[in-house]
Amino acid sequence: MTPPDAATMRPPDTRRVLDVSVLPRTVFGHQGLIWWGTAGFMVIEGSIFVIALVVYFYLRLQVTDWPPSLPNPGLFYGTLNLATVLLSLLPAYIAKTKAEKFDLAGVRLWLTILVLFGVAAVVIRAFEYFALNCRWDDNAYGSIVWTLLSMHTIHVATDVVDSMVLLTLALTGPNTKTRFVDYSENSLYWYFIVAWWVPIYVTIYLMPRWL
Amino acid sequence: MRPARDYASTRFSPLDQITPQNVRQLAVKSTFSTGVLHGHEAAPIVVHNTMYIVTPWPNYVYALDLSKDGAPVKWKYEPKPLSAAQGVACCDVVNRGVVYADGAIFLNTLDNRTIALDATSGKEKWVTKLGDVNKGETITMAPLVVKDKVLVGNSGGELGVRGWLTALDSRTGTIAWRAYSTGPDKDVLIGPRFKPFYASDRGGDLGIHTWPADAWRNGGGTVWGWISYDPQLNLVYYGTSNPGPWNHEQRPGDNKWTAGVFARDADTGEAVWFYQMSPHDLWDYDGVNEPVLADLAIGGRTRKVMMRADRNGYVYVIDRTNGEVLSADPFVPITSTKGIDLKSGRPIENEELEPALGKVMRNVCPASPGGKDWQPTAYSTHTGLYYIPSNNLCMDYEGVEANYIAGTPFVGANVRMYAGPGGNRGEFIAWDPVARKKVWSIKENFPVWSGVAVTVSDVAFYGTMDGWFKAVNAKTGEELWKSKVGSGIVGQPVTYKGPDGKQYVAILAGVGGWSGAIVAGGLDPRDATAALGFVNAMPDLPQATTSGGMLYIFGLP
Amino acid sequence: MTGFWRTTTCLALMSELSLFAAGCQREVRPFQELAVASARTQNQSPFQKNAYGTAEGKRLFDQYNCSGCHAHGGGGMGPALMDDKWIYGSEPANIFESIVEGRPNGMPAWRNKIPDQQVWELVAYVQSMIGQESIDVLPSRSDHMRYSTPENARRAQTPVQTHTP
Amino acid sequence: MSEFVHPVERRMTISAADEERLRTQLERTWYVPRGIIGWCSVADHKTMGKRYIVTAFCFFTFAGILAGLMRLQLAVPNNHFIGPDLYNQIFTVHGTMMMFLFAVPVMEALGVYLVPLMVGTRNIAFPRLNAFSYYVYLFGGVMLVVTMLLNTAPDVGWFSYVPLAGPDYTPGKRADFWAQLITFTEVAALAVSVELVATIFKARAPGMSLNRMPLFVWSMLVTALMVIFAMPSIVTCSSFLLLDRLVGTHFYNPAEGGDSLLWQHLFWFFGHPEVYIIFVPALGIVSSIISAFTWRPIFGYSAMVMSLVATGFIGFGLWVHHMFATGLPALGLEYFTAASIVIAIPTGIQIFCWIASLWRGRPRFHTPLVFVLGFFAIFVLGGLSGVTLASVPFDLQVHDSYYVVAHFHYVLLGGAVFPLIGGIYFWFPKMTGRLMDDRLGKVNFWLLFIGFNITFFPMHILGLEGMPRRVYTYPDNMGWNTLNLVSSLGALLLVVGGALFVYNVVRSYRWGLAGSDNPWGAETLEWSMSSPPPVYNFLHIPVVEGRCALWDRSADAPIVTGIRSDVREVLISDVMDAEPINVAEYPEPSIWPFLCAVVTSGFFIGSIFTPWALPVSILPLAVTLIGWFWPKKRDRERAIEEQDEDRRLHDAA
Amino acid sequence: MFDPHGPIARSIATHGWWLLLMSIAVYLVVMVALLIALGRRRREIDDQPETTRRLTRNVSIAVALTVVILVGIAASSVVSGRGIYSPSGAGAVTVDVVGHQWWWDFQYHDVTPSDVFTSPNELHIPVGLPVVIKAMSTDVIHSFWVPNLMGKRDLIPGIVTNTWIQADEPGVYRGQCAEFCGHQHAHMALEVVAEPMNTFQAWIRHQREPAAEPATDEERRGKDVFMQSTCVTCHAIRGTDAGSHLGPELTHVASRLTIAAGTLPNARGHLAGWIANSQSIKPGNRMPPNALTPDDLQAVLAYVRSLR
Repeated sequence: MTPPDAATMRPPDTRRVLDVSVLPRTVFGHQGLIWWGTAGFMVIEGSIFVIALVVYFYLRLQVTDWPPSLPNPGLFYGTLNLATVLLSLLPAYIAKTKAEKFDLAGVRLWLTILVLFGVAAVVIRAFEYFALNCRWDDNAYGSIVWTLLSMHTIHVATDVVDSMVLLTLALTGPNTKTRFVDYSENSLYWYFIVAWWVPIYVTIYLMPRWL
Repeated sequence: MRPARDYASTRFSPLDQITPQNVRQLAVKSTFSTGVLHGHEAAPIVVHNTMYIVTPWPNYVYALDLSKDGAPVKWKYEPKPLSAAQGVACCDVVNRGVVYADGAIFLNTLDNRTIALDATSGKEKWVTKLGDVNKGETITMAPLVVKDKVLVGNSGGELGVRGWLTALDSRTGTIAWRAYSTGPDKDVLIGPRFKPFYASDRGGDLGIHTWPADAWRNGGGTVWGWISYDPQLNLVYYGTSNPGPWNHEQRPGDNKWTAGVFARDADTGEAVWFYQMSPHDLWDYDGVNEPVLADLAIGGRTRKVMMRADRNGYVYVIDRTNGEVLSADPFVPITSTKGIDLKSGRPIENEELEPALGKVMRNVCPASPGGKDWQPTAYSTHTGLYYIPSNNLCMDYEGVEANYIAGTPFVGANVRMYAGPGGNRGEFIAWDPVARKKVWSIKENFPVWSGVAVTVSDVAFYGTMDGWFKAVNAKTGEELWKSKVGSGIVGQPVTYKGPDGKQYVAILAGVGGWSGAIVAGGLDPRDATAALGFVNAMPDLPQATTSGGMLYIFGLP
Repeated sequence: MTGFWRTTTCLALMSELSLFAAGCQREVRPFQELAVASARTQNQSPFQKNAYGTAEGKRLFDQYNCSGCHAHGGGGMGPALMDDKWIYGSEPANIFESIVEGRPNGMPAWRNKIPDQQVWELVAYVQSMIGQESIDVLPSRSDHMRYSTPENARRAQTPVQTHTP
Repeated sequence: MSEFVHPVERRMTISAADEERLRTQLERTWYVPRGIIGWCSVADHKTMGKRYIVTAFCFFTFAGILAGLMRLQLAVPNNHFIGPDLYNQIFTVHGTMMMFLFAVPVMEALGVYLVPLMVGTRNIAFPRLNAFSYYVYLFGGVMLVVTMLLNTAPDVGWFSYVPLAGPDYTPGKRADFWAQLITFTEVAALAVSVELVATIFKARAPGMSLNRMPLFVWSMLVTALMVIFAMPSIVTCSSFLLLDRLVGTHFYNPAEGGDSLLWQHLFWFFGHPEVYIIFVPALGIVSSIISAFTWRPIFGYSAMVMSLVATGFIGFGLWVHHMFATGLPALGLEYFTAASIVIAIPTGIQIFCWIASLWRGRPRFHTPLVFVLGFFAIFVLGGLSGVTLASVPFDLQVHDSYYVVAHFHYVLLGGAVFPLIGGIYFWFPKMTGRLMDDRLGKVNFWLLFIGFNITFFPMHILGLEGMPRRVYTYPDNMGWNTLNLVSSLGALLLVVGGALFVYNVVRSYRWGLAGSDNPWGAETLEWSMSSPPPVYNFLHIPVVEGRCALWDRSADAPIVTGIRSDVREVLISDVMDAEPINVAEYPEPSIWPFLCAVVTSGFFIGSIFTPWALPVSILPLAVTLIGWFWPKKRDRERAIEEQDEDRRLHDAA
Repeated sequence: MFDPHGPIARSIATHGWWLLLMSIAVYLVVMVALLIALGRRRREIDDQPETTRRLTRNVSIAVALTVVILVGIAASSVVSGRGIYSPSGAGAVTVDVVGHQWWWDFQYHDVTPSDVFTSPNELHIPVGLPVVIKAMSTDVIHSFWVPNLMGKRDLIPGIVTNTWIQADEPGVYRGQCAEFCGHQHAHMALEVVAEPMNTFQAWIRHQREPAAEPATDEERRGKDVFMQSTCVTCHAIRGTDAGSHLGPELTHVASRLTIAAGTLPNARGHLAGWIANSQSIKPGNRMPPNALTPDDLQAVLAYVRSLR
């Protein structure tokens, strides 16, 4: 083989082309680019959650009492929140299907319901902090449960605000087709947040009772 | 005569006018303000129709004439102790009482003087200086006069003081002998008569060898509690306080002769036996609690015993002739030890909790003030019950490096205390020493930091830190009567027959002491380690009471 | 429009950079430069705005057994230091005098036992106990048992002198 | 795949006029804004990539000067030139800056610049995020420089071990600046990694299936994935440190149930992959250069790819070899010895494959290749000393000694910086359109190579003789004087070499020989357009027909049409086979990412001082983020277009 | 590593030399291969399938060899590691090695608590017998390292670990902190004095004794100055009222080889400079400057120098 020569690379007048004008401009799910961005950040945040949970169990091994000289966290609000976010999967799912059908009215309705669920989750979360029965600076146990809870709260709150902004957009427009991808991905991110609440809930509320 | 009424320290009064039936009629007969704000832990004593009370620093002594209406002051004595002494008194500037003997009142001042006063005039008879404030020494205990000797011990186990018990000639004040609690045998007055019951207490110069080199010089073992005397055996019994510093890693070994009880010959001071409740004490479980002497039927025969509700949470019944432990049973929740091995006499340590430098050990029960601190118990021969004013406190404890600088605290621990299981911080317990079990008890919100008095008519008196003075049925524990006084009670109730032949009950109110430090010292509860951690357990005390010393005399109408 | 954005941008950047300006003095570690003689006469701890000196003060507070009596500010044998009641005054000179000369109710005199520059470090720390320092100088928690809210998280209080010596 | 619409393959005539029209329109569409506002709004990967690279080299220079100061201090024993306080700040900032502000960012920067060109797309995915990440990185770096100038720089080592870095032993805000710098750089690096992964997976030109991807792209993919999995660990541990220091949490306080070894685990769980994050892109550079200068594809493509991926995986399994001396159980340590040794196998495979490539081709000794050869000489030595360090007993002796200093400078300077400089020489003509001076380049190489070895080789011996790291001075009678002096003199050569490199860059930038589109005759797609590349990268998105995109291109290679040129449309393809599956639209340049970065930086710096920084900055942060994503005029037009389209379709039906 | 004087160091050195030789050999082979690849005479690009096959074979062989060598290294590492983790015999004595910023404390265990003593910055060990070390720290992480005798062991606050040390020949071996520990990490050295058993025991007996009483007037005055000045708030001298352990114990300070954790030889002049202003010698260390009058300084020096 000889080294390539620039001259041979000149395009001929009539060329083979791959016409992509027929390809869709709006796609949902992992075929689209947005999904990969969302997924990328979900992986990063998921890694942080995993590490925080690992830290929880690592710290558990350092001491004999768990929680150390503190009562167990109260179950009520955490469980209530678990129920709330699990229920909220339903509006999230419907909003997602509606978005993928470009059903603006449906998106508006179910996004509103999702936002309401989200706000409820944030409000309940405020009570959860009191139910922890400790401060973040009491000891390492307090530090890690506050961190876990706060990390998740930040995610919930961010996504609630995010949903509110999207809801505003859905109400005011312009609603391009790509915007519906945003509505759809928003639900995906909400799944992610809900999914993480399960292990975090188990860790914060049940582990002290089991370990 | 003596704060503890008798040489056996039973605080058991033969007066019987106040009965469970009429106790409800008790009413204040007289009051008297001492003008001092700190913790009033002293017992008023009544001799020849005169009541003598001693206040905390500045250690005023008042003689009140009970024969006159309103009990006016007969004389007042101001010893003017050094101001600096306040700075080295570990747990409030208390004084636990004066003692009367042979026409004299014997007083210990915070700045280490023992003073003999003429009981009628209040004139000084002699003054002997026994210790040095600059080294951290103070005296808070009530002296005891045995025959012609005044027995005095020092305080300051938290300041690296070397503990001692000193006998003074009651007429001249000259030092007859001094028995140290640490160091070589000749300092401890250990001689050929010394026959401890357990093997670990036998050997030469254990007061040196069970310490790291030189550590015995500032190893604590002070004698700031109560002394009992058995005239038949001619032995005095007293406990020695915690070894210093609290941080145990700085003092490997058994740390003889701290946190234990000595039996000594009353005349020569020679040690006869010793038993160590907390060898290598990990948690500041002083051994100063009063030995209550009684003759109990145990195992089918009457034994001369000494009962102690110890700081470490066990009620010991010890054969007082030889120091053998007959039984030791927990009277409060205990996690720090797993029981007492009666064979070796040693507690079985909970190794999981052994404090390590820079690690917080959690849920150590009882906390440093112990199941019962200095507050004296009472024993009623009538009911056969042993009345224990107890604390229900646990703590988190972290050993830190302690630094010995003479005259400054030598502790080496960060402690924060909190209520033990159940949430009540105190309990008034009636204990059957023969059956070795709790008979009844009254849960109190605050630690029961006052002493107890019990009468032959089965009324027991005690006070609470939120200012209630209570009378309970000594048999059943039924609360019979209570009266709110001006300040939290950390003193010792006494009952006496007045010049009018009626029975009276007197108590000094005035919150303070270690437990009341948050009020007496104006401490800040935001710091969990304030007052060696006690403040953390008592953040609500300032809402419950304020400081101020006041004498209350109650009587039947 | 452009001008507006430019101004906004510059202001934002400058405000960020200005945060650093405070940094110059508070991080200096004066191991030995301190003029001991002049320090005695002044009414300002030379470590007042210095994080290192304040932290050294905190360390010394434990090591010289100050914490034995005053605990970690809550008091014990000695009065509380983290409250707003300051018996002998809260001026640096007052605190310096309390430490060096002692006070009659039991505070020992540390003259000759603690060198002046360390006393000044202690003064800086004692002041920081009630938040009398800027936030970037106040110490945080120690690697020990948690005893209180760390100094840098306490609300600043104005001390009141409760007793005229 | 059947459910998807497939692109239509056909022939069509494209006249020169068509091309010219297309060119004009693309230029207008993919414009790079000008002016100060424009400067802060750029979203083009090439502009941002160049800024990234230049910024990273600025930090490299700064950290290099600090290194020079350290060598000056260590030249003679008992030196009083720099006191311990300043020295500790210097070595901390040197290490931190080299690791976090130079090595990782410069590699990612190269990726930002090259990956879209190599995979045949018009811009990096999420271009605004890319701009945001650059500014966050820039502000973080500036912060560290400023702390150094204000005597507030971190002084606890680039590893910031607690409890030394904890609240009790480092008063003030020095360690907080370190912890927050980590947050800055991690936010930037993570964002870039997501962009790179998305670009590599979804924006490849048709035909560039995974098994045809250039090795450089593979190495960037592995790097980006490693960043995504490793960096969360250090984000967590540095945030915990900040929380410990700021609000009194107890993560690292053994008294209250925390643990100081927790820090080491978390730090090294990141810290070891970090080394590979720096080193793996260099492998890609080496492969690119070797293939270009031998005119042969790299020998053993599959083996190379497998090795890269294996390195990425194994890199996560050996963090404990930094902790052999902590007294962890022996059995665990031996596992980590084994894992650490295993990683030498993929590296070995790559070395052997390169040698085989060189064997097979006829190397042309231009500066880039010379640097790569220098890389061999240095890196193999560094790798071997790395294998020795994996052995527990040997490590116990040389751990934290100058042997380790020598080792990682051999690996990082030799393994990453030499290829990087070679890479700069290699791609400089592409970036600027001018060639760098080859003769100066070789002088440059020899200065650096000799200087490097004189500086760092003696450190091996110093370490074996027992000289510990991170000491600001050493006693006179230890027998370390000569070697230290030699090392310091070598550092002088390195400084001269570095200066010469800068000089060569500046000179060539202004006066260098104009280079052709593909001066080296290399194979990858970035060489197919003009130098420097046009703003839209490719006039036509090419269709790739083989592993070597340019060499394997047939005379009648198809090109892609049907992408709109009036908006920023890019082709999105399938992960495995790079089959085109849809078309996405990239956003216009915007000032919001910059403003958002300003606010974010304000929050990060503010939270060093007070937790109230969080509530205070939430509102501006929300404003900038909403501004970032708020619909623009273009969206309204687009909505109308789409409605028209739907109506037309509806009417047609 | 070049000069091992103990079983651990020797085992490491043997292992290390083996590793180094192996590395050098591998390095040479790779470099030679590289040079041949570069300098090989060839007319043009060698693209024969047969060349490719040969190269594939050679690369495979090289990889296989690499694996073999690595397995060898791993095995050798495990084998020589075994000897390092557990001592070769019962420990002659157990010593707590406690790290402080920036000095060492060596506390010698004994069944009789009163025979426990500390020897700051100077570890004496009997020749030929293993000494058990319990490693701990009171502040930050330090690392105990005596290059001629053993590898490193980190001293980590909150964790106590065990290791051992042994010297085969009498001598003084220098050790140094190997984990960055703050300002004076550079000046945190120690001396290990290995001596025959009888000398060692004599040393122990001597260390257990309390401090010598001052003999001359000047020494007596020095003691008074010491007890009334700053010194007493940080240093302990057994047998006197000085009982603080913030700084190194001084009971037998004059018998030590160095002062300030191996920073300076223990000579009167150095000591004087150190007491007057240690910050100029070891900036950032914990000892404050002492403004003693010249007379007082001389007296304190005389006293401290008498504490043999």
